[in-house]
Amino acid sequence: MPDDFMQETNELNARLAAEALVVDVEGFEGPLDVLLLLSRTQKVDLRQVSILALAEQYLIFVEEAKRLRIELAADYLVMAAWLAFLKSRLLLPPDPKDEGPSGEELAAHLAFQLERLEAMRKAAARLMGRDQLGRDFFVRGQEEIYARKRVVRFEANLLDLMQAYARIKTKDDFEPLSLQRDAVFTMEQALERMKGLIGEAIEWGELMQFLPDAWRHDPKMRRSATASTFAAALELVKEGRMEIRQYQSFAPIEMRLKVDA
Amino acid sequence: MIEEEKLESLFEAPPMGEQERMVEALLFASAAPMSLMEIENRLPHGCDAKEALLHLGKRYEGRGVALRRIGDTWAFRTAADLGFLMQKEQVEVRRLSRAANETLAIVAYHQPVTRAEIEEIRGVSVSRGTLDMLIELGWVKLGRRKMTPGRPVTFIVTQVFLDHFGLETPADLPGIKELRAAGLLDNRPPPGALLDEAAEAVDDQDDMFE
Amino acid sequence: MIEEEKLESLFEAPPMGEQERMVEALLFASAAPMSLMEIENRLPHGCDAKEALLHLGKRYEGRGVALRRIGDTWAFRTAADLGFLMQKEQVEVRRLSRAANETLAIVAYHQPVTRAEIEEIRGVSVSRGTLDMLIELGWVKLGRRKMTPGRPVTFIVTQVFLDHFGLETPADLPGIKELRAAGLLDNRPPPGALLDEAAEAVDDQDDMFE
Repeated sequence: MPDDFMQETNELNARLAAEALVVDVEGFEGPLDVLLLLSRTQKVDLRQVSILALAEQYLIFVEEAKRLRIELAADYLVMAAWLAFLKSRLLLPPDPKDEGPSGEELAAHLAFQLERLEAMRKAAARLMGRDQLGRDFFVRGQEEIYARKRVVRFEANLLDLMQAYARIKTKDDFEPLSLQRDAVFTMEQALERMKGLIGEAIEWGELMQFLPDAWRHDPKMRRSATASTFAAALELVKEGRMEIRQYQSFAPIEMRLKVDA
Repeated sequence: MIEEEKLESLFEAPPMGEQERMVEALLFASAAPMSLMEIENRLPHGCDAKEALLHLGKRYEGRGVALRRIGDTWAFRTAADLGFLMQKEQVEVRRLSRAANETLAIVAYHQPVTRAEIEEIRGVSVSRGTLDMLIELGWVKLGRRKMTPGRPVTFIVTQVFLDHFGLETPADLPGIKELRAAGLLDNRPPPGALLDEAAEAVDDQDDMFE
Repeated sequence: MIEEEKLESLFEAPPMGEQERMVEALLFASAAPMSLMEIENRLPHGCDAKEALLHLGKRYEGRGVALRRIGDTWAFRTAADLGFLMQKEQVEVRRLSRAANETLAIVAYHQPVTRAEIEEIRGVSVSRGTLDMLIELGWVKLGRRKMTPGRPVTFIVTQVFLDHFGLETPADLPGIKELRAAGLLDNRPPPGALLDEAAEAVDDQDDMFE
């Protein structure tokens, strides 16, 4: 069966390619680079490359990398998801209700991208293969301009300008850190206040009763005063001057003067 | 206006042979390429530097030193086939990374090109240092903004780039005609990208000014 | 001795025309005059540098450039009668100071802008010299008076400025975010920059030049 045979060789090629790639995933410049290399295993003109086969090879490559627990950048996984989608579009008959681009259009664009990247690689190589100044041809070794008159010319480029402007602009973003202090009831204040109050707290009283009147209304101020009053109470308990209790989670916290001592 | 013309005729321009000598001396003495305007500013009044350059170029054809046109500028450079004699003058040409090579080629062949276009062609994001380094080498510079939504900045190659690779103009880049004919220099958006782009354009608009 | 001669004849020396080209290129690119020996050492085996120099000297007779013998060495020099062309104005390129760059940037981005507005944006008073100098350079000029109390004068950038920076309109100036995204700007001010600036503000008055 020639078909089976084709399939087998394809699979073999894909396996070989995948193995070759997985060894050295670091060396690749992104998923397009991998696809370009995989497409070479098809040994055809890039214009006739089978995108379906390519998608399969790529998915195998990603699976293989996962199996070997090789860390793949997100780009590779995005491409894998996209190729899986493309594959399903290419395999399924086109849905007339579907408005998006057809599988063929998407495949043609990917083929174009690969061909363009390949073309740019070759162009870069040809460029670097050209004669270069300072290596193959040379400038005048001894310049002969005799200076007579000095003229000052001011030089500034766009980058200087931009950097100057950015400097001014970023200055605004970096104001020195300062805290908004007016809504903070400090622990020191709370302790001071509690020490004055505990003498009269012979009965159990709720934490909220100990807050200063002015700090009970605005939610921000109340939060701050509650926290610092509670912390001050703990401090006094530690010193053995107060008792504190709570029957269950979120139940009111109560405290009173420690009587015995 | 008439006054000016009278003034000119008072100082007759030197004969063309003499003008050619002058341009020869000027360009020979300078390592940096000179523009037509720079040359003309140094020549006596009434000289035709363009014509003189034409004669000069012919005279040096096939010599060990050649008159080269680099963009809008001119310079003498040694003939490339004699590079093997110049080990002593050779400066170490920094080998660029593959990413830098590709980015440079893309800027040269697709210019003016935006950063997003470079990334689209390479299929990876352009790392911070790459464009920076090409700009620092003096091979790439900022071009005009693109007249597309968001008016993104573009990158183009410089005269220093042309000089380095012995190119008269970007149109002399190897294989550029074939690439263009094959449609490989087209900016072909991915199918179905129109919607995305419109959305992006709106975002870009915000980025324009801070 | 006889062996040597045989060896030489195996590698035939290039024709004299070629040798002349080689010497021409060598002397052009050399940073210092070269002795006969130095030239011969750089030429392929079997070349006759003396003979080549003779031919070369003849070829350049009467040209804008002459082959000169200086002691035991050889070099190209521009023809003595053309020395007047070489008396070039020596251009000293100076970078704009930070204060000038910042002021220029503000004018470009915020034009038409008053002096008070510049000071408010920079957070530092602008010295007289800075704006004067930018005006003298031809990069900034006076714009219309502002229709606010006191009708203060405004400053705007000029066509010369746009040409120098390769911009078509002031709106072509890249946005800060764009440049940052392109990796062309640092994201953060260098550590201690805030302190430095405070110190600098004091002596900003006369630091027009760097």
